[in-house]
Amino acid sequence: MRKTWLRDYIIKRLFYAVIIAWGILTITFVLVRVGPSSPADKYLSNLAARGEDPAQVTAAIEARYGLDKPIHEQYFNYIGNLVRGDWGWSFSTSMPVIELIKTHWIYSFQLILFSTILAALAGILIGIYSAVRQYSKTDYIATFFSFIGISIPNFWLGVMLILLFAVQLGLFKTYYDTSIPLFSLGNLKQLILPVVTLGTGMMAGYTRYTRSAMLDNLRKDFVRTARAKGLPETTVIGKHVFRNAVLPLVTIIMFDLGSIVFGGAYLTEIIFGIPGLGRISFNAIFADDYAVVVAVTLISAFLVLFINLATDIAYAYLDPRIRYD
Amino acid sequence: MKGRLKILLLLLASVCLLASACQPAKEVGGVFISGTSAGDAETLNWILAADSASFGYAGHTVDSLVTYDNEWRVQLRTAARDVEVSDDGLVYTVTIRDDLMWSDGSRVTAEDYVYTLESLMFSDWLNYPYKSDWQEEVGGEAVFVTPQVVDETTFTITRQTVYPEFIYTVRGLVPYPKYIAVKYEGDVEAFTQAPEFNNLTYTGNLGPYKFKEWLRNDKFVVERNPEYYLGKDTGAPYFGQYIVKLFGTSATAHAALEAGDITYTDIDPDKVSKFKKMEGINVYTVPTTGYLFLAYNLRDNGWEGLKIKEVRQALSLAISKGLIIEQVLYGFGEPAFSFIPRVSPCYVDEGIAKYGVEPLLDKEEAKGLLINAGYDKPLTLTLVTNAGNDERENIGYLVKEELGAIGIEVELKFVPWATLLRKYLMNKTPGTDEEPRYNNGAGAVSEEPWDLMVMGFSTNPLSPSGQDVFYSTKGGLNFFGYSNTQVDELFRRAKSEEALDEGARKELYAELSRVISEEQPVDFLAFQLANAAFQKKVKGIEPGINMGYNYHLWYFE
Amino acid sequence: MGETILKIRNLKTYFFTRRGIVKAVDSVSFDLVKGGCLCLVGESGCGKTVTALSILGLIDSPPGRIVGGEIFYDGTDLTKCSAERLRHIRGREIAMIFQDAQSALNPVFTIGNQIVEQIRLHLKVSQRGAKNRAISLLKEVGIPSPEEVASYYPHQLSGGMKQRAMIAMSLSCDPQLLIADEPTTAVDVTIKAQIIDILRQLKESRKMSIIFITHELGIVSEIGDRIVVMYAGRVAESAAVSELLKNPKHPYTSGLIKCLPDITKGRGRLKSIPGTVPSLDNLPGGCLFHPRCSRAMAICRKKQPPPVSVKRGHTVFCHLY
Amino acid sequence: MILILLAALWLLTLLLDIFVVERIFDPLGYLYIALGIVALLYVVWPLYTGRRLVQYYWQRVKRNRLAVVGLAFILFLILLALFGPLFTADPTAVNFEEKNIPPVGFSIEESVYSAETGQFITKTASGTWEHPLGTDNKGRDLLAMLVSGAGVSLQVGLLATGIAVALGTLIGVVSAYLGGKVDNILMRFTDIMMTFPFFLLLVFIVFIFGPSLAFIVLVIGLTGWTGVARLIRSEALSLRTREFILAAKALGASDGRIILAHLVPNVISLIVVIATLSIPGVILAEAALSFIGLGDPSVTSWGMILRAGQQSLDVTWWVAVVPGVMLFLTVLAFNFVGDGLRDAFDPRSNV
Repeated sequence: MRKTWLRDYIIKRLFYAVIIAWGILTITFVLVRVGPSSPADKYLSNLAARGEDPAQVTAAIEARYGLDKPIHEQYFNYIGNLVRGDWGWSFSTSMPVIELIKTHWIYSFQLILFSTILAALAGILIGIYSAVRQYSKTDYIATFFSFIGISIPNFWLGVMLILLFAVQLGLFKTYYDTSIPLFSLGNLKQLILPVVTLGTGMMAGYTRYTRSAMLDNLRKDFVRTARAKGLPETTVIGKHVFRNAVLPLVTIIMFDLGSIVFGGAYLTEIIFGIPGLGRISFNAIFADDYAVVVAVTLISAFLVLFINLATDIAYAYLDPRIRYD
Repeated sequence: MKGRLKILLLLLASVCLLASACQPAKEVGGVFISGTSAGDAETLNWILAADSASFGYAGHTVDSLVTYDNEWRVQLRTAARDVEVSDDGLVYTVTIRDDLMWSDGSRVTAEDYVYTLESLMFSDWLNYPYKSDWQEEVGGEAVFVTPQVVDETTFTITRQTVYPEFIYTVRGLVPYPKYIAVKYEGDVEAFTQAPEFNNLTYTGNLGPYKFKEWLRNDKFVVERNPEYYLGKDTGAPYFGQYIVKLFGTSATAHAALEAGDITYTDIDPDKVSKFKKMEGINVYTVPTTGYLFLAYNLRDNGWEGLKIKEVRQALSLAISKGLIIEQVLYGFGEPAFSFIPRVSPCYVDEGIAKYGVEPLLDKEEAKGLLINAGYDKPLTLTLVTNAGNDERENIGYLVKEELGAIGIEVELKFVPWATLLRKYLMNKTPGTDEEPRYNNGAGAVSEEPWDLMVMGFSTNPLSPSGQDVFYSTKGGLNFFGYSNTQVDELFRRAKSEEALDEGARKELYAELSRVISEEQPVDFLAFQLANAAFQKKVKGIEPGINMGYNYHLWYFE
Repeated sequence: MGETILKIRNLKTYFFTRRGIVKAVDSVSFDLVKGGCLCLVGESGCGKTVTALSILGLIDSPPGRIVGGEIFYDGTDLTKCSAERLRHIRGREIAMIFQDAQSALNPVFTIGNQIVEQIRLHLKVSQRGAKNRAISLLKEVGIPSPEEVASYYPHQLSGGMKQRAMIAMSLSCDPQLLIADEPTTAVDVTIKAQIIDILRQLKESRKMSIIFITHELGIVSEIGDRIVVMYAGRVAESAAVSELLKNPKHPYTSGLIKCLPDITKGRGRLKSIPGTVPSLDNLPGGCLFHPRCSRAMAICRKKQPPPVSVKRGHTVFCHLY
Repeated sequence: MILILLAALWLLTLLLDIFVVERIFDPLGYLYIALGIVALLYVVWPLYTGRRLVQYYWQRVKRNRLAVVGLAFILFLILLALFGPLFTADPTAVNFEEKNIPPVGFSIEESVYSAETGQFITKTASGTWEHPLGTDNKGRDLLAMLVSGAGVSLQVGLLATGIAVALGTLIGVVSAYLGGKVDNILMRFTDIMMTFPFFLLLVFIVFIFGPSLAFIVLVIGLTGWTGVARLIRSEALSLRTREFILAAKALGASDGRIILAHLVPNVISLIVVIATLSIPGVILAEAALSFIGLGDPSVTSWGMILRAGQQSLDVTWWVAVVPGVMLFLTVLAFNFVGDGLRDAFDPRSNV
């Protein structure tokens, strides 16, 4: 069917995206600027050792960070540069922010990718099964474990996994080893614990949502029709019911990608020492390296925006009834 | 048949013996991984760096003029001869080696050094953080010293005032390549982002290692530099690669060492016994320049009693340094009585008032002193330190106990580092709108009131006079507001011509530490000992305060 | 009279719920001759639909289950035969049209898809062939520009169109027996008439047997030839349409007929049967209708009425006869 | 019943705050009072008026065994937080003589190296009933720390959720009721808030402005309302056209009155469910902050203990395990209860 309205919709959303981006930029900038801390703070002990006068050093550092200029000037330079696609220079790591992100995104990505895929696969399958077998023993077990899954604090889970499998049993390293090539079994192996850490919660969530979505649709009339057509049960469930249940699922999975992942992946990276965007931004925050903080915030925000948009578009194709204007 | 085999084996054995008899085989190769849970460096463009990690990273690829062994004996590096100081102590003549090369094959000349000083460090555009190292006060204003090229391999640095310890600054000098730097001269942004400097592509044969890779917040990798000027005869360095690996927590670093994933890391005091017991791991306990002290707030928003020397002495009398060392540092510390460590060439023992160890550890006497000073009623003091630093927090708890025993209630406050700096260290004169600094003069007070503060800094054993930032009236880091004319005077003299003579200088420092240890501006608690744990296979290590000085000669057996 | 295609013998379909057993269908029996059209009539909730679903074995269990009786289709007892066999009969030989096409069609597939799916499931046809067949079916049920409609989603069609599509789908494998479960309740009067026409034509053209389920006697005469009146899960009376409409025996039946608005009599006020259908989980003893029955006797309270054959092919379950 | 419990929860923790933590007159105290008034207006009073309905819901909730168990645990937790401190040691009392004691029933071998003699003294530490859950590397009693942590978590959970829910409800109801431009603007704003990476923002703000419990609570509350607003809005939209609202309008009630007196009370059941279900997230957020070292140093929270535990995982494993278990159970309990409530209020949902 024709979806010309969809194009207008996308344009509208992109327009919003710009506004939102500006909002985020400004908020982040203000936060950085009103904050009392100075990039020179962390040098104090070093200065003391050298018997330096902190006032001079602080001045020098802040001058290089451009903090000596008036605040509005800083703000406009900063916006201007971003508009020109210049993400700025990261002082705490001495490389262009964009380069920094280019080198580190993959570490976050692989983690998120594997976790999401595995969580989605397992969660959906279990969910379907326990929905079809509602009130059966398996259903109760699945439900209970999904409860545990969503309730277990993932950072604690990570620590426990390290304690058990790395410290006690010594099956894994206690840290992520970047000298292992990305595309190798070794890397897959060392991703196991992080992926479990990040994936458990998501999987549990997906299980619950799939189950409920399936249950909602299993009771619908068209299921009876499908059966009356003589379709085998697998087709009835797998095609007719699931195809309808997928709609809410898409939203939830996408939403997870946007939000939960950025909390969870963040902690997971810190716990396992994975040099992904989470760890980078974490260190950047503590180093007052606002260029990086802003970039990461923006990226994740845009990711969320993009994902929402993608969801809406996917929806428009998955559910012929939907229509935005 | 069997017999032949025996003989063969015998032969082999003897060969081996012979081999081992003549000097140990140092074949090149292997990867040395040094694990740390400290933060990452900020830049390889070290001239812009203010943090020590950055100098550490760059230091693998470029040598300074000289370095020191564990007994502070000068070890020549890029310098051909030790820096010569004219008798009047004003002219420093530096002679560099003639076999130093930049990566493009061009010679490293005196010109490069002078350029580095004049056009980079001294320039207004670059914002070199440590300018003041190269400044002297003439007629009330800070002016730069004057470097001068003499010939290809010689240059001089001329001062107008005498400062004996200036030589240590000179000896630490590291050059920037003029032929590259000129491209960026005057443009700080371009200079900051210059690829040559940020990837250390210019270092030629100046360091034992060449830059390979730096994965931020994860690892810094350098590989063997076959041209290394010190390696011509020895074949040094012997490691194929040297990697600095960063860990989130020291616990993970420890685990990595235990698993054999890394070659070296520093061990937390409480874990030392565990590692000492391990096969295949050597733990060297070495002195450091780091010292912990308990600062007394002598400013107007601290307990007024602290302004009285006897009261300070009383407190120091009551706090056992032995206890702190044993409980907090697990025995890995030495009691401190001034900012000059035992390992410093300037250290003198006699005449120092050793508060906090027998016999100057006496709670009764402490009480007596307090009463004499007129403080007999119970009082409460606030002790503050930065949260998340276990050592300092623990010391806080112990101080609370110790002072409790002499009837002083201590309230502990642990605050984040930034908060500590802003609200407790920095101070300004009330009512004025001056910029808060660490020392805004006598009238200034910190935003939040405090009485005691546990702090840790490190001192420079070669030029202790640098510590005047803390203890002289105008010292830029004198946040606790200590002021004593005698101390100021001693610091001044330690920096003046009368200190040109080693002996005289040492005597001045002896005097200084006597006064300080008796004055107790702060309660010096302990100098920390570090525990460096290596895999046993690493050879050639000389444990000591500067154990890394010959690390290019270390090798795997 | 041709041979019977469907023979139901005291079918019992119960639902086992938390509150107790619900006898949705209780010992129902009737026959359907090939090419005939049998109407199941009764107020809503009297077990018509459940009977239909029982035939196709679509009672969702738990809680429902066929506890007794036989359903002979072409001699095979559907209650006994394997789920697999039953699956092949569904849609292929016995097709069903559901009450509310709106919800009975899967909202996320196009009409075409849903028809093609069924065709390809049961017949060896190419995608292409199936498509054409679907389109011709849509044309057959009187849908204008079927090619387009085939690519439409249910929500894009009007109620009547949906119902036609529904019918087209059920016909797709030209079944022997078509069960139409109140196909006309969800649509308005004009459409209703059209749909009845379509069904009647199909019946003629395809020699198809139909079970037509409805709660309004009105349309029965237009399509049915036999009629079975159900009340609270039981058969009350069964006879040929003309016969039954002429002289209903069961008080309930006559009640229903009285309820019919008689156009000839101008505007007379609508009559209705006093009382309501008893809820299936606590049925009265004896004759289920006696609480509402104007001519109820003592016996009605005690004893279930046996089938009484008042005339050839006219059976009534009532103590009056 | 449930609602009464929530109110009781508030009151009890308030008491805890005043008498045990003695922090009534810091920001947290004021937050309590403010939320308390709101709770009285919209929780306790409706409860009182609608006793019979509550009874009915309570019957339904009781059917869900997990919910009851969860409820029991939460009660236990509150009592623990309230009266635990009276029986346990001072969680900040350091005793280096008794560091690294394992929980009862466990014992670890520790060999201590003395720098002077260069000798190892091997000693085995085993759990004592003096420290049922053992001690950390400062010799602090883990049980005591756990108890005070319970208090912190409950406070944060209730207060932050309270703020978020109150704010979300207001925004949701207002934008639903007024509709049009207001609705549009509010919802766009919600969008912006939603696109922010919540945790990153949290870390960022807390780092910049320094971690104090009250501040953390505020930040979580002020950033966490978006989801609530959305849900409440959609609910309120369906209410907007109901008769009683129209009647109220007809009687010339002001918008404010209609919103506060008619709309809000009618979404209360939804609010309660949302509140219960968002408490775990809030508790976890605070714990996570403390875990990465941005917790309020002046209070002992579970996240902080966990952090300490992680630092010395190889020796004092229990320090990492115990608080995590508590955290986990708490979250689980709230999820159970929330789920039970949801089913009770809305039989249709199967999540």
